[in-house]
Amino acid sequence: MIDPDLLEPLDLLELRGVSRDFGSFKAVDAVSLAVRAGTRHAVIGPNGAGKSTLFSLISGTLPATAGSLLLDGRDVTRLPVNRRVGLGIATTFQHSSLFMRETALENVLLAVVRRAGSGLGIGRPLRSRRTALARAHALLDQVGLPSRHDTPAAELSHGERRQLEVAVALATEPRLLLLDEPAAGMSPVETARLTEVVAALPGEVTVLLIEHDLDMVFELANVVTVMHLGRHLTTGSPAEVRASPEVQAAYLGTMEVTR
Amino acid sequence: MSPNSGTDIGTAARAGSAARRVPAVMVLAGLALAPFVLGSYAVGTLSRILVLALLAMSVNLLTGLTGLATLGQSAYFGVGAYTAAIVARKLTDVGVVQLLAAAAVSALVATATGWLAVRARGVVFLMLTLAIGEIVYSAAVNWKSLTNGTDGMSGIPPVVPLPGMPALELDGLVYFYVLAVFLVLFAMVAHLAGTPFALALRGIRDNEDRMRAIGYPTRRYALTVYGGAGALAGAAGALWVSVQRFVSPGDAGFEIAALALLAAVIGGSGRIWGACAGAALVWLTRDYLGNLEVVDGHGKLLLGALFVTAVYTLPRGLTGIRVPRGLRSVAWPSRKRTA
Amino acid sequence: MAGRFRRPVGLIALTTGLLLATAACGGGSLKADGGDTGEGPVKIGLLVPRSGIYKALGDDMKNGFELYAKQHGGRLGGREVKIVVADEGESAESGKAAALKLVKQDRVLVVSGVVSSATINGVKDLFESSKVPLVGSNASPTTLTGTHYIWRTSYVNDEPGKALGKYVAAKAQGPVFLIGAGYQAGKDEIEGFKSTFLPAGGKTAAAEVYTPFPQTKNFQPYLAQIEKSGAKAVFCFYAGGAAVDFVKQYRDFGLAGKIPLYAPGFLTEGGVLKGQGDAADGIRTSMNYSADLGNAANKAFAPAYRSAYGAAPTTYAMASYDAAQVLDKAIAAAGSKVTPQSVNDALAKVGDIDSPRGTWHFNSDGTPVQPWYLREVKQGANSLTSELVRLGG
Amino acid sequence: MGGWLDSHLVSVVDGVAFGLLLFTLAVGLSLVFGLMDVLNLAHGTLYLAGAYVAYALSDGSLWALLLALVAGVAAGTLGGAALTLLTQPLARRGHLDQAVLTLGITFIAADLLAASFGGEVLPTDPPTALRGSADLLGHTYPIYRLVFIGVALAAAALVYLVFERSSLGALVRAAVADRDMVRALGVDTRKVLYGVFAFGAALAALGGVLGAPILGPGPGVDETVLVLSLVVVVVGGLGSVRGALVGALLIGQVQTLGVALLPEYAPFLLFGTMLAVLVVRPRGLLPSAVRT
Repeated sequence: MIDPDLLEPLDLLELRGVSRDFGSFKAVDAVSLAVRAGTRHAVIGPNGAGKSTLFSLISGTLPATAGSLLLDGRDVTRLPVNRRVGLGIATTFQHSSLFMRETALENVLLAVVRRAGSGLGIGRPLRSRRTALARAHALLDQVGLPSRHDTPAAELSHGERRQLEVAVALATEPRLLLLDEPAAGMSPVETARLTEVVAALPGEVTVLLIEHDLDMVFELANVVTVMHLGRHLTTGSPAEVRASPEVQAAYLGTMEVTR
Repeated sequence: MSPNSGTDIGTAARAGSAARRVPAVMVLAGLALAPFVLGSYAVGTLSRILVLALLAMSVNLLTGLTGLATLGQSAYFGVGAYTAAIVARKLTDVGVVQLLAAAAVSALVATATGWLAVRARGVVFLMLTLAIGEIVYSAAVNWKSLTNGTDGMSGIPPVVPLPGMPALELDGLVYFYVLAVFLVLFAMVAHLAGTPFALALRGIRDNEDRMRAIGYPTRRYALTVYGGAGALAGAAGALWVSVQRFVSPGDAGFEIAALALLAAVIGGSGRIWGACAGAALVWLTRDYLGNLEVVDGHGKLLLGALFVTAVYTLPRGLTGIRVPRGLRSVAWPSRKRTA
Repeated sequence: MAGRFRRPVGLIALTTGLLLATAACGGGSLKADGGDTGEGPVKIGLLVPRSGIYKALGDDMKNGFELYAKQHGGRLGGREVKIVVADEGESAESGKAAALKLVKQDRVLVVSGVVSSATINGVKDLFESSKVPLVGSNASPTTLTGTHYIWRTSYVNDEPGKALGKYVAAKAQGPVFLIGAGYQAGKDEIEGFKSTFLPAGGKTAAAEVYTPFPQTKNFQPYLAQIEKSGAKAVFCFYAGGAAVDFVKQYRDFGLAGKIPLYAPGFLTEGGVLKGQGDAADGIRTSMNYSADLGNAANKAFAPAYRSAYGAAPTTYAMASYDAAQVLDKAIAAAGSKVTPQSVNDALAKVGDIDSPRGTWHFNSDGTPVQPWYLREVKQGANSLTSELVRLGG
Repeated sequence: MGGWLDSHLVSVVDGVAFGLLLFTLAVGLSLVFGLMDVLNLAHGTLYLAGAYVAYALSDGSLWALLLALVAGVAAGTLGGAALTLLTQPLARRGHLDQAVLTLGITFIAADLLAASFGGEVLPTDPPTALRGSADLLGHTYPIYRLVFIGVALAAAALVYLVFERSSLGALVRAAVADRDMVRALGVDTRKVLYGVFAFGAALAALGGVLGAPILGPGPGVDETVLVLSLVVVVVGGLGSVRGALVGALLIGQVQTLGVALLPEYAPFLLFGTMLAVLVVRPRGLLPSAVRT
């Protein structure tokens, strides 16, 4: 792996003292964090560390109560979800939220078409929109669903739905892909396949993921952030994080690290 | 590569399409030959069913495709019918002009009133459309200078389909005019069903929040389809006037709206022809079976029995009787449990 | 039809073109109907509501027509008749569908019945263009003129009001409040009333009020308005369920006995009167019939009707009975060639009808020239007071 | 102001009577929808059945009215139970299928009732003791309607107390808000559902028995009642007892005071009001607390 710092020393996303309170409870407490372009950046931490809330703040489904978020140096703190999608932030959700009655292909097409143009799409039928179709087919192949293009999402397995979610997210041509516990509830085989899919993503897509499955984290990530009780504990390479006594104490100490 | 990941979405289905087209061709041929075989009443009934099938299709655009159950489509049907009647009496007997005028006015009224309706979903949407329907009905009753009140407007000249063609007096000839317009509008709806627009509407039906999250302005989509469905209902209203040569407030009333919604639902939202088949079933039951001597006015009993039976025996509507797999991509999907 | 064509526009344009090309060649429904009637029974269509809010009227009309046929051995004009009943329903749309079935499918010789004005307007062109006579026995809007195949044995909608105008102008000791159901028949009745009431020196208490029909069930706000207006009498037009509601509430809110109520006879006609009970006592109405008329024809009709159906005959039953009588004469006069056209021609020459309402004949518009009576409700029955006027000429 | 009130007093009082009648109808419809997501279009038929029961049993005595109340409530409960059984197999299929089913049942019932009771509107006279009119600050007002207001107020208060103040009511409200949560507490939610459906149906039939002298049974009355209750339910807010009460009283006033003040707009008042309310508050005046 090439050190991304050498090629592109830019921060794609920067969090400056971002907080989110629920009443007196600080779910995210003044987190500052930089995500470099092109990295595979994982956020880990025990339950209740504030990882999911942090994701919501980044995607825009929850507003931050303090601090600011910058995408490419531009302040996006006050932008709504759909504007952030337009700027290149895509999310896959912990609770699958696909269009269940539509086929896998149609799920991806919805995002592809929206990305391609801003009209209502009344003119040409889908079947003659060859570029969009080709792209949707290619995305499904890319995430490892080559034989499920015409299967309704409701009939896909849990793991396949997560793969489809990744395809839908990729269809919006994101620069930053947020993966919220992609391996939750998946079998080891499914997890391995999804890991491959994410690992094979092109370098221009920056990946930020929350994951409990540390095998997956340490296989995928080249930067790891540890959160604890809503606060940013440390950020570093997987090796550094594993070696950090602070982290050991707060989190890893209670778990068996297998690598 | 996947077996069907070519550039055309229909690759897999293309092989089967010849076989699938056989029933369509047979139905078309039957419709085309009907006036040569059937008597005047049967053909007139067929004309009316084609018109009401268009109305049911318009309901299905909202209800089946977008998931917005409506009890207000008779309002735009009525607006179209009155527009066509007024054009026919005051301006021209050319059918195409009546159709375009009716569709335009109905689209306009639908967009103006739909602005209120598309803010809501579910039962509230249903009730808003009901309110719009009732208000249009009351307007038809009370705006006497325009509509002639409850007496309705008669004395509408026979329709001339295109300039230069003869006026159509006979039921069989009117039927051909209706069939021609029906097929054109059917083709337009079939085309629409394959566009990204229709896919987006299905997305709204299934998961509107998610649609917003991928960046779709969903209310604009809902309003657009509402206006379009209004135009379709208006065009059906214009045809209704060509067939009936009469229009009264009842044409904009609750009974028509309810029957059209029921036709669309028992037809099943899966295919465009489902609404047409549903309309045929509903109106044949009411007007033909209901007037058989043994039935003697118990048409409503028959309709009720039809609805109850349909709900239990055809969970996916008429179109679910034989669900063709494969080409679901472009046609509307059958109603399915989302688990 | 499949939900999807590969090249829908092309395919359909082609089919459509073919259709239009063949349309000129003629066929089953592509020629005008002959309408000949052969030997055997003649078919007569009875277009009456068999369901919905007008069902009670439809029952009366069906009973009246069938009673006449039964009294004459199932024969009209010497020919055996087969009565084909079709359901008018509640709307012009369902009424027209049923009329189309009678005329075009059953190929009946003639149609009778029709309750609602909207329906008769809707089917007007059908009967005129197919040249099948319609002998209507109820609906009769004022605008229905200049027709050649439409006859009515009832009245014209403004006549009951016209009959009463002069009488009320003389009787009322002050301004009169006018109120009616907000559909065309209601407006016709009130206009008819004004056309004789105002010239006779009558004064109105306020602008006339039309209540939404059929949704008005609670008349309290209107009754309050009447009370406030200082009217000395009320002229109203209601029929069916609305008549029951209006009359009962008129009593319950204390207007009965204080402000006399006048109305076209539909207000207290038939089953409606039973529903009103003693609330209807004292209401004075105008009608072309009263079950207690003493003429010979009614002495034969009313008891027979009562014993057959267990209720006093209404004007609806009587007009329908007369429609059968008119057809009896016309079919007989049509002779050996009984066609819709020959029956229609005979209808024009049918002359005086010896009816339970008294003798009447058709005028040039095809409506009756007949006597109108004043009735008053006493002990739950309409009782004849006097003959008011002869109208229709 | 005094003059205004004097001239419209009867309209206001009558609006209360009408509104309370609507409440007995709407509250069941609202709860059944909120709880079970069942759009019960046969609700008007339950009123009609109750009103026919009152007509058939009435003989002028108070005992007959009491008997009619018992019989009507029994018929309504049975009807509600039957409707629950019929709609349950469709529970997962969405509102439309239930709407088609219950509307089909309405058509069948309307046809059978018309066949047995005829096509006339059959106004039922109140018991002799409650006939006649009373003086209401110088205006004549039917005694029966005054009594009706009293009885309906008592019924409304009872319903309100049960649903808003008792632990049973808390359970039902919790089930409206989150059925799974209540199920997780070990409650058999099906019993709650059946109970509420039967209760709502019984209340509608009760409304029919008591309302027969005001809004008599006849063809088309089921449809009128259904549409009015639906309007009340969406104006008040789905699934809430308080909403149904507020909506019913508002619509009652619109139908009486509103018509008295603006007679020329009478045909548009009902639905105009509904449109106006929903434009300002799309979820109704007082929607049930939790519902996404």
